[in-house]
Amino acid sequence: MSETLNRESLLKAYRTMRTIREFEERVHIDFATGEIPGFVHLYAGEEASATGVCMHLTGTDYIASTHRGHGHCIAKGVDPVGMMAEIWGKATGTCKGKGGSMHIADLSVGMLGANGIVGGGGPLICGTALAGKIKGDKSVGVCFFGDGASNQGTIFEAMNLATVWNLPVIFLAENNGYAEATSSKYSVSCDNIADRASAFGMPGVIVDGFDFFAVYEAAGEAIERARNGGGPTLMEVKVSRYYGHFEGDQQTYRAPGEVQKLRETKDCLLQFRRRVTANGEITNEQLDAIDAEVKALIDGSVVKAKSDPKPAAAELMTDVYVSY
Amino acid sequence: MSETLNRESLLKAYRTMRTIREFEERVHIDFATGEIPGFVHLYAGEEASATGVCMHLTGTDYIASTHRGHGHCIAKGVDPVGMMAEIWGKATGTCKGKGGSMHIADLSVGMLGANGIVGGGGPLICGTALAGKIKGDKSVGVCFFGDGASNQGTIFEAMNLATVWNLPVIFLAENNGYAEATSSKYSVSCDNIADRASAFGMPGVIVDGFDFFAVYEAAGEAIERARNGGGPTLMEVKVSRYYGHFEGDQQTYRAPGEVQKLRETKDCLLQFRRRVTANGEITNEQLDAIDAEVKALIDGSVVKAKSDPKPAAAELMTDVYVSY
Amino acid sequence: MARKISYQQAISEAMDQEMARDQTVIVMGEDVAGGAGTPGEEDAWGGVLGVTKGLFHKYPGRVIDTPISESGYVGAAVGAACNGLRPVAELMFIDFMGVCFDQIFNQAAKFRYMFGGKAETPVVIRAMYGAGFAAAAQHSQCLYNIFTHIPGLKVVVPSNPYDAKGLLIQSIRDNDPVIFLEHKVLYTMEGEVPEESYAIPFGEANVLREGDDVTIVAFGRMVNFAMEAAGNLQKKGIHCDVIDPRTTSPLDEDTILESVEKTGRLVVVDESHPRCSMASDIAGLVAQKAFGALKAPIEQVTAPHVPVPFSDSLEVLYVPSVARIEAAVTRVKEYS
Amino acid sequence: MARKISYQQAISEAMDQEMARDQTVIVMGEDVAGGAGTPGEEDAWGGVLGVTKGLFHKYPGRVIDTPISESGYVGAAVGAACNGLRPVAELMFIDFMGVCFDQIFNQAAKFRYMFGGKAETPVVIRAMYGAGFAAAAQHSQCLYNIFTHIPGLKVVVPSNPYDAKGLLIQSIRDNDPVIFLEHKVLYTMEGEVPEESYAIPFGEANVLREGDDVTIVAFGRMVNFAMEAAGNLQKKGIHCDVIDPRTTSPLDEDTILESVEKTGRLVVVDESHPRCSMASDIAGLVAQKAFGALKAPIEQVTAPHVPVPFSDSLEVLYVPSVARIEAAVTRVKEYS
Ligand SMILES: Cc1ncc(C[n+]2csc(CCOP(=O)(O)OP(=O)(O)O)c2C)c(N)n1
Ligand SMILES: Cc1ncc(C[n+]2csc(CCOP(=O)(O)OP(=O)(O)O)c2C)c(N)n1
Ligand SMILES: [Mg+2]
Ligand SMILES: [Mg+2]
Repeated sequence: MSETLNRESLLKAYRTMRTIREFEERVHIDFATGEIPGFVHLYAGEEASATGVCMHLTGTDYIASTHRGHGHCIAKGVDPVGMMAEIWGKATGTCKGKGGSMHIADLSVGMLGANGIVGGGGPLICGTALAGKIKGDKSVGVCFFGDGASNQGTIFEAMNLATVWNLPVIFLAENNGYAEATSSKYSVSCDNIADRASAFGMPGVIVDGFDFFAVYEAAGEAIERARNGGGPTLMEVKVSRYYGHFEGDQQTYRAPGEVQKLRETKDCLLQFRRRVTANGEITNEQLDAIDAEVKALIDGSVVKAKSDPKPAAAELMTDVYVSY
Repeated sequence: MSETLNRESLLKAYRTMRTIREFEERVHIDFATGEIPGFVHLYAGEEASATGVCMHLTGTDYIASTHRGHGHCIAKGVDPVGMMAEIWGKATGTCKGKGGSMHIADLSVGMLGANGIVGGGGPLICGTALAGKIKGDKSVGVCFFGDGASNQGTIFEAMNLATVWNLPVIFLAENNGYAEATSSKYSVSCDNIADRASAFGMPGVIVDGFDFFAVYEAAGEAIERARNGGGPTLMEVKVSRYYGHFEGDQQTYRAPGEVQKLRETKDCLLQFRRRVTANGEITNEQLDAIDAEVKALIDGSVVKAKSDPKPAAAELMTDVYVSY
Repeated sequence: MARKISYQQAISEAMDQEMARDQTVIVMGEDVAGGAGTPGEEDAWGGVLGVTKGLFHKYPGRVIDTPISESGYVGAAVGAACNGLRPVAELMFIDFMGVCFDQIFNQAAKFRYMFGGKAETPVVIRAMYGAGFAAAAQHSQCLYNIFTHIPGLKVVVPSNPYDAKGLLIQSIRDNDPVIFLEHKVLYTMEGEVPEESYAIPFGEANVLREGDDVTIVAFGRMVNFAMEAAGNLQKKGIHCDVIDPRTTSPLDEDTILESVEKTGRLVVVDESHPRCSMASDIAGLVAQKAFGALKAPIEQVTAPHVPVPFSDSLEVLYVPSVARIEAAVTRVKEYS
Repeated sequence: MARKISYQQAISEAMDQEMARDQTVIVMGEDVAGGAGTPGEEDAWGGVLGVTKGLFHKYPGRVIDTPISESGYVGAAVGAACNGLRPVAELMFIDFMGVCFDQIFNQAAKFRYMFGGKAETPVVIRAMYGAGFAAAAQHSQCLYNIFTHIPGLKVVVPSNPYDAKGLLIQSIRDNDPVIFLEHKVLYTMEGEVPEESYAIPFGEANVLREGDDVTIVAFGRMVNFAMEAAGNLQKKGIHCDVIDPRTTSPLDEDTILESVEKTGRLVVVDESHPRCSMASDIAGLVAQKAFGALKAPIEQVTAPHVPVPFSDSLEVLYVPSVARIEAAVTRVKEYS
């Protein structure tokens, strides 16, 4: 499938994944110092999912995200510098410091918001897709949600609705094995989330979420079908998170060494690097250069976030309605 | 399958179905005079479903019902005389006239209530079943719901929960083809509601709802499995209603003659009569006698309902809490 | 302005005119057309009480039936509003808000604030409310206080056909999420309604009657009860201001406060349960901001703290009556 | 009674003691044990903040993890309560009520009335509420006013460890549905709590401090702010009654009214948004029933009509402060 990805796209994909990783690893470190307020849920480990999907999307396409939304945001084109400031609660943040990690949104790039409510995005993305359909703009919508969210009524209702209305929507289940401390083996009553697709009259696909190319290919197919009026798809990405449910989680419910092993054997960045350098398409040096650039970008975003001002008192009473 | 039903049971089944039919036909007539207040949804046509299922249930088993609940109530053993008074808004009603048609309940016989909220019963029945399981009383729960309700998040969540907790619950989808004026062909995104069973790790069964024996047999199997710890089942009963969505509905969305044809060819009471009289198990006279008794019972219930008193003013402020 | 139409027709007309005026207005809900899935029978219902009848064929593709998935389609309306449409989603009975409240109060209402002012969500959610149909506890509630509590929502409770039309037009044009509540008993109420399109601004109370003795603030159907009571009281020499705030959020505080400054006496009439209600909201407002003018206790005339009963013998006692309003007004007038 | 434990420990202990005392008490919710589906790792969490830690192994089969299906399991708790259990369902954050409100307000709350008195539904729904954790708009709301509005529900908002234990025990023993709300900022608050089991009756306010000048009624965390304000005001010669109603439904009206009869001045402190709030509820009550005693406007000190902001620079302005309470008390004291 990498045939269809030219070098530029490959470099872009790598840069996106690396940016997400660097962003999350950095938030992980800074959170530990106690300087970052609120709840933070890191996406590290799952980069290939957001990236492989969003590479297919344009500015008029929408995504709906979750509490674990940083990766989706970056992949959809939200500025990481603004995001970092947002997470630090600064006036310069994507949402002026009013939303925080769980509510980063940027409608100007089709990012409909992280969401503090598990399953909240399913209905919303049906709406953006319906609007696109009515406007005839050929846009699609992608609803990212977790294995835990797959049991929320809103997600089921949205899947049914998407088929009934024949909407261009991808239900992108990121099955990272856990919802908080609960295994998806416990909470999901069938073997795979994708097995639920037939209950909603749509195709279901299962993809290895550590493999950017697998995600890219499957998502491409589903998105193209949706764009051409072929209706919704349920796509399950099997993946894992490298950190706890939220920062502070001791992860006693995971086998010791589970993550370490994943990092060594399944890391999406390593796999990507191995593959694209193996056939000579891209050199290690090119990727290293991206690593360095990304590191500088994220370092800079933190320096800026730290020194940026917090929202001024007057901001408390603005942005409630269009009029105030 | 009628082998397993002795004559007494057959007569009981017929009496139940006939009682439901007579009750509903009578409410239909009386509603037209304007004397019955509120919204009324009739179950006529679907009698074999409630009856075939509830014949297997004991007093400690619970059912959760819907806005179209009269049939379920009668089949589960709620007194039709009290029900009629309730529908007429009288103090002698099952719920003292405080609930009305959409809220008839009698927990003493395991009837957890009709429900004005579509899909409301799914979660509730998981709860009674969980309680039974914890108490170890071998009871089961049946959630009746419609094709329209099959798209409500509560029903999906309940199905998943029932499998996760391995609950003794039957999800009994009464697919009568319509939710209000909307065809189930439009609202349900897969061919059959029962096709959704696999999405929730449970068996799915489709049954002809005009055939008492088919319902009885399939329900028996599912209920026995549930009682023995085998978990939930989704059972879809294909059926039809003889009247409008609610009394007053002009049914412009149905083909002319649709109901008349059903009455002539598919009526559950006629089919039952033909079958049990054909092999001589039961005589037409015996059934006629039941018809007459039932008619007298329902006539009497209406006479009583008409003359019974309405709730006294003081009743407004009682039954809110245990203390007042 | 001699044409008389019903409250229900006024609501229909508002949607019709806005759909004609603005391509981005769509209507969705359960059986807003009806007959979906039965070829040839589309628009069989036009809403459970026929309010949207006729729009389906007039505005192809813009009147959309939904499965019984309120979270799904109300959320979809919210999402569509974020992407350039002006959806009018019908929830049928406001009592059903319990299966989709999250999409309203955590999503639609909060987007603009959470996203730092970068979202506009021009969605309207229409629903019937109120007692009087013997529809019992799950189909008769008011609940506007719950929506009024939530920052980011606007809440509209028209009391007559004229207001229903003008306020619904404003709701559709408004760029914030609006909860538009229609009292089911008022559907048959007739009144003069201009044929042309007009919008009534939010947050502007209607003073239906003026009098120096007592201020009555009432909502929805209760406005009509208050007017009747005021008429009767007039004959007894008690003269009332009758104020219909029309929108509970935003609230026209000034009109209420000015009236109480004049009368010194206030009765609030609210069909809902009493606790944390609009009645208490208005009472609290006045007790804080017009205290100096108050000459008598503020009386709240509300339904009791019980679910809505089915039987009409109880339901009629449940709903605040003209007699109870008169008694309350008389008490505050005679207080000294 | 010298033992000091935290609010969080008091809540744990109440559940532990009631589970030991009564076999029918069960606990359910997302990760109330944690580790489900991972053999050997059960009870990995014991609730998102560890409140139910340890109960899983102590009461086998009675601490039940759930999928993320709040309608499903909250409704199941309600159903189980109808069939002889006393479930304590944890909703984690009260903000999630939007995905399961129907099961609470249309089902649990109304069964008894709709069924003519023939149902008992002894279910407890526990949830964290309130701002102060920079948890932003969807994880910081109060919302107790919404539950207080609904007939059939009881609503509990403990302000300290002692009350948390005694009120939770009462909640579990109570035969009506109870919404038990825990302020997340109070979890670490320490206080004296008896080891033995005790129940605090509902509808009995706690008068934490007495003074003749001004009545302060406050809820949850605001009780502590009110006490601090009253302490500061005392030094300035202003003496306050500080009343913690402890349950918003039922409400101890008498204690509040008696206090205002004495002081003639009232400040209500409520962390929630202002409209149709507990602040307005109490203000409305007093403006009707103790009007004759009132010497000054009733001041409501509440959060503003905006969603809860994320950044601590705004959140700290959002939450009513001790300084704002002092200012309000001073204003009503100086009013004449
Ligand atoms: C409606 C709702 N219920 C519960 C929560 C609390 N919660 C936040 S994240 C989470 C787990 C989500 O698991 P999953 O969907 O698998 O996503 P993941 O965290 O694994 O990315 C839970 C239970 C919530 N935010 N909203
Ligand atoms: C949550 C909710 N949404 C909508 C309604 C209005 N409503 C009542 S019955 C009904 C149709 C139900 O259809 P179905 O489940 O097929 O049952 P049937 O009427 O065919 O027996 C609708 C939409 C409701 N009562 N509750
Ligand atoms: Mg997960
Ligand atoms: Mg149906």
